[in-house]
Amino acid sequence: MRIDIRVSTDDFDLGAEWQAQRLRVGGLAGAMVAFVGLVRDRHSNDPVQVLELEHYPGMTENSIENIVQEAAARWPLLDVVVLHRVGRMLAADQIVLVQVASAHRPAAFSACEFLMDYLKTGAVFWKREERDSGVHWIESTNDDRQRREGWSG
Amino acid sequence: MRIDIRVSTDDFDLGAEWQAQRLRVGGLAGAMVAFVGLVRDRHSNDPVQVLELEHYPGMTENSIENIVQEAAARWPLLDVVVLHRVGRMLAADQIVLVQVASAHRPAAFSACEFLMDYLKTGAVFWKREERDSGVHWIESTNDDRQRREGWSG
Amino acid sequence: MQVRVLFLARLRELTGLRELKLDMDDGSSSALRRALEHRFSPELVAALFSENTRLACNQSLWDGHKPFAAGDEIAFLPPVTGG
Amino acid sequence: MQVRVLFLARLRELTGLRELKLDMDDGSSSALRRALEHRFSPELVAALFSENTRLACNQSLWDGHKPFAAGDEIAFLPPVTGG
Repeated sequence: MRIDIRVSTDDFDLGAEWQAQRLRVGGLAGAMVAFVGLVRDRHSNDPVQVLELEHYPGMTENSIENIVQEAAARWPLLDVVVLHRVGRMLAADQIVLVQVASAHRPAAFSACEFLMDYLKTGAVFWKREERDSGVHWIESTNDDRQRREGWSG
Repeated sequence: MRIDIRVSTDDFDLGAEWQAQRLRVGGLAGAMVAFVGLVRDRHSNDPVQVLELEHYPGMTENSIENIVQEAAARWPLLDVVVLHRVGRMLAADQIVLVQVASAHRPAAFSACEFLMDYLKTGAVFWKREERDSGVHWIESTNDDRQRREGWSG
Repeated sequence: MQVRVLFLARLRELTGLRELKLDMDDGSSSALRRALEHRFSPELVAALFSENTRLACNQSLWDGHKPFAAGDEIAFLPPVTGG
Repeated sequence: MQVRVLFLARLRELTGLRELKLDMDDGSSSALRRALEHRFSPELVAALFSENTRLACNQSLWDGHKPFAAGDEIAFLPPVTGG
């Protein structure tokens, strides 16, 4: 299995990532799933101006690697790409891409969703929103943690 | 909610579809999920040379429309694109794209997976594989039907 | 009354026909079956009416009861799969 | 012994520091806490050691037991969220 993890201030091009993964997996893959998380222009009804994402270089990449290895142990995956941006972002900007190729659809869907649930709760990032109401540090929600717990056992 | 359903012999460009959907949803969407189904080069261990997809013009589009409306009734979706190819395809070719945008990740994932499970079992298409072992018409599998039933009740 | 009958996918291969104009005594499914028996072997008609086949009338799934009408487009659909 | 201490995200804002060199009496977590108490107010130290904070040692989560060593990079991590 091929794993590609990148943390960067740069935006990404889903079309290019998709095409590259497709070429790598060739006729082995029956299913590709991509998730992109975007900056919403509001948090509940509180308009968001800026999202700032911080990481801990080294540890962050390792935390993602561990999450991907856990997915790979659960499902037969051919190729996984996780791109996560850091730095300053505005509404409608792309934050994260998780892109999974597998021979079959259920594995591709499950692994992609699993990876996102774990990234929300286990990857070493911090989010800071500048909103109309002021500056807020964001934590993973109860719903995020429940979704993560849904994968265990 | 915007719905775009296309059945065509032409290949599609995921990068372009993604970019167009992103522009349409702007800062409202926090999550976009895309699934692409591809022609695998084998069926179990039986090499596949050609996949031929047939539809029933009119009824096929209506069957997809019904499936998308059912998804829209279940989850708060912003934008749904379903592109399905028909005609002659080779290994590694793209067959289907389902692309969903929503404010939040759980709805986007669930709707995309639901749509694929229903397309596998309820959309009016027929698949014919030319393999080393001969020509085979494909039916939805027991697993496909069980996955579909998992959404009811 | 005359209807158009369509055979899709594997059923097209089986009948060797994509489409057929058919004269029926009345709008019942038994009249449809009788009309097809004039044209095809009993084995082929049995395959057309197997429990796996679904019928569509004017591009909607046929409910099994509604009478057919002159000019209807009746389609024989083998098991579907998309995606 | 001397270690490097990192404060991430909200804890960096709280301390006003990204990084700090710290002299510790020994490799225990209580020595770490004492060394920080020399530097920061009791409220701030309490915040650093709140139950929400996790510690990393050399970029791996600290298990709460392993002694720290001279030259270690100790990081205070507030609750994370990615994606």
